[in-house]
Parts: sequence; structure tokens; C-alpha cells
Amino acid sequence: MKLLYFAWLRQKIGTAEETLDPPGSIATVAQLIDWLKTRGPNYVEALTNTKLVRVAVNREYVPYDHRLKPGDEVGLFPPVTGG
Amino acid sequence: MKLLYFAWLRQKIGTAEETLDPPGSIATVAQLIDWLKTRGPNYVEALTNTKLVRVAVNREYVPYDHRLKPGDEVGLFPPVTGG
Amino acid sequence: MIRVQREDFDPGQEIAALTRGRTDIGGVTSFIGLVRDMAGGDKIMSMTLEHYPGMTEQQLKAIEAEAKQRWPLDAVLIVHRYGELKPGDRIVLVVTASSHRDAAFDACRFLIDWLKTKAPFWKLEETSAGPRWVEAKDSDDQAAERWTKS
Amino acid sequence: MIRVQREDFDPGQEIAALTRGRTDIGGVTSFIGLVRDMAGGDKIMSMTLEHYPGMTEQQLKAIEAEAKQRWPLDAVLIVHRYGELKPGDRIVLVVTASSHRDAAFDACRFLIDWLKTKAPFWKLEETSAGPRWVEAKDSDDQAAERWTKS
Repeated sequence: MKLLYFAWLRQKIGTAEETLDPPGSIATVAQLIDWLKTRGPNYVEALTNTKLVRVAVNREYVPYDHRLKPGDEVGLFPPVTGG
Repeated sequence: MKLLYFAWLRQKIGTAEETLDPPGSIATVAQLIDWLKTRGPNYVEALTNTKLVRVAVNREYVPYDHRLKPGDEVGLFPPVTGG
Repeated sequence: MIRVQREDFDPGQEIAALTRGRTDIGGVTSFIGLVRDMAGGDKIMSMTLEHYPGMTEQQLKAIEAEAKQRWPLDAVLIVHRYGELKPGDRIVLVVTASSHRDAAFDACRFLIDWLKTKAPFWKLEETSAGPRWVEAKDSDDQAAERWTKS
Repeated sequence: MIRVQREDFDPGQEIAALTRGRTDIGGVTSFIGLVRDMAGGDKIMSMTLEHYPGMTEQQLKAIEAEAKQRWPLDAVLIVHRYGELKPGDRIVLVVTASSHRDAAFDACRFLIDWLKTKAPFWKLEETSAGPRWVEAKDSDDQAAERWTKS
């Protein structure tokens, strides 16, 4: 599974992109985020306030109960500020 | 008194501009228009439907009961269609 | 700023001139009105805009002042042409600049709505069915009317 | 049409290209967003726009399609920049063309409101008080929200 981080999430986690293989028990976006937080304090700092974490799967916005599939591209980022 | 006519009012009356000296009894815009209609069938044709005749005195829109002063510039024209 | 002119204008240059050297403007809204090739089912060959010199400038300045009083605007530009135009030609440009995009949008729309019902211009169309004066639209009056409610 | 690019754009050329050779377009509304020199009382030295390549284009295309479905539009253009910008620089251009000016205005405003809440861009400001990520505004959410009511 390919993970992409943007803006201050990227800065806090310390990488823009990584390929991870979450355990089979991780079915939803919410579970993925909880699992990521077990990977270190940098993930905890970036992902604790989920009100500020938006999720896109394969470049479309998804809710936290969205079910993940193998090979998904998952983007995690703060609320957008373009325009 | 300087009178200016525009668009189809100008075409129907047959002139763009004229200087006239209405009798002293002509006090308002409405009276001026009635008096103009005595000047010929071209004026009658141009001014009969007053729903289609807008009036400006000294380049500001005025209602028909506006009181005229000597030396006023009076513009008569159809509803505007700019923009 | 307002201008009434026979010549064409370059919207990009006009907008650039309005914001040049300014770093406090967040948003610029503009509207460009163009001559259409069809009206009421008839082909338009050309359109001649007549106006009331002197009154036009006075009315446009009043409309500009009204917009500046209603909204926090950093800059306003109205350019309106007269004379003979062809389909596709530019007729009018309205530009509003503000640090608030809602203000820029509202003011731009207000200006075009108001100038359509207040600026003394008249359009004579040369159509496939002969020449004719464009009639004022009720929808334009209604569009202008909405700004008097608040 | 949508474009995401590092380079600046020329609003006049973009608008002209969109309407060139067209004689059926009555009105063109455009919005240009610019980098401001102040934010929250602090001076802005520069602003860097980060985006999510691929997703940005996909979201902008979806927003464009939504606008075309809602309003009778003859043409739509969205150009959004990324990378490092200075105060006064152009960030975004939205252009809508229609034979109905209300449609052109509404669609343009819809597009800028929606892209502010949906297009994956993030602004990092270099300010006199240090660098900081721009926070999403409730007012932008509310602006986008008004389009979901009808």
C-alpha cells in the first residue's frame, strides 16, 4: 500500500511517501490511521487530531469508514487551502 | 432650453438636438412632453407611449413631475440597453 | 475609474494595470460583455452603440461611487465602448479588486446589473431581418432590482 | 479546461484564447486570486503552494464537470499554480463563459468556492513571524456550503 503525506503531516511524519504492508486485520481508513500511530511518536503527533486529517484513496476523498483494498494509494493531509 | 433625443426617439423626431423656448406655462417634464407633442406628428409618434420615454435633466434621471428651470439640458430617450 | 471609448480594450492589460505594484489585493473579479451573433432567432451582422456623452460618464461615476460605498474595494474599473461593433467584439469590461472575494464578486455583478439599467447606451442591431433597436429586458430590471433590497 | 502549473499565466491571453473565434458568447466572468502581503497582522515574504499531483487535476476536472452540469456554460478554464510565489503574484484563474451573465457569475463563484475546499493545495507562508501553514477557513467552508442547498 502506497502512502502519501502532504503539508504539515508530511513534515511531522518526516517523509512524503512510503510503501507499507499493514497487517490483514486493517480493513478501514480509521484502522489504518490507528495502526500508523503505533509506528512512532512522529505518526502520533501527525495523526492524533483526526479533525485535521483528510483522507483520499486513489485520489478521491473518502470517509474514515472507507474499506481499503490491496494496492490502494492512500493520501493523508490537512484541510486544503488552495485558491 | 436644450433638448437632446436618443436612439429611436431621435429617429422618430428627426433630430438629435434642438434649442427651444417653451412658453412660461410649461413648468414640469410632463408638461414639456405634452407641449412637444403639439409641434408635429413626429413628436406625437416619438412621445405618445410615455412608458418608453425616460427623461434626464442636466444629465440626471428625473421623474415626470420634476420642475424645469431656464437653461436646463433635457434628454429624452428610450429605456437604456447598454452593458 | 471609468472610461467611455470607441476603441477596443485589452482585458489582460486593464486588469494588470489595475493591480500593478499592489500587493494588498486578494482577488480580482472581472466581467466582459461581448456582442453575440444571434438575437431572437435572427443573425446579427453588426451592432451600433449610441450613448449620451457626458451623462454616460456621470452615471458610470455614480455607479462606481455607489459600489465603493457598499463594498470594501481596492480598485474598480469600468470600460464601455460605443460605435459600431461586430459579433465577438468586446462591449464592456467591469473589474473589481478586493481583499475579500465575496466583495469582489458582488460588486462586479452589481456594477454590470446597474449599468445595464442606468447607463445611457442604446443598441441598434443590424440583423438578417433588418435593423432594430434592442428593447430593454425585464430580466435586467429584475437583476438591478435585487441590489435595492438589502 | 483545467491546468496545474508552476509558471505564471497571462489572464488576458487566457480569456482571449477561450473566446477566440467564438461569436456566441455573451459574457465572460473571471476571478484571479493573488498572494497578499499581509496575513493575521504579519508581513508575508513568500508563499509556497504544495499540491497532490494527479489528485489535483482529478478534483479540478470533477469540479469543472459539476459546474458545466449545473449551468449553461460555453467555456470554462481553471488555472492553478504551485511552487513558491511572492506577494502580488497570481495564484489562480477561473474563467466562465456563457450567453447568460448570471450563469457566468454563479459558475465562476461556485468554481472558486469549491476549489478552495476540495482541490488538494496547501499554502506555506514565510512571514515576519516565521513559517506557517495556512489554516483552512470556516468562511471558505461556508462559502462552499451555499452551493449544496439548491
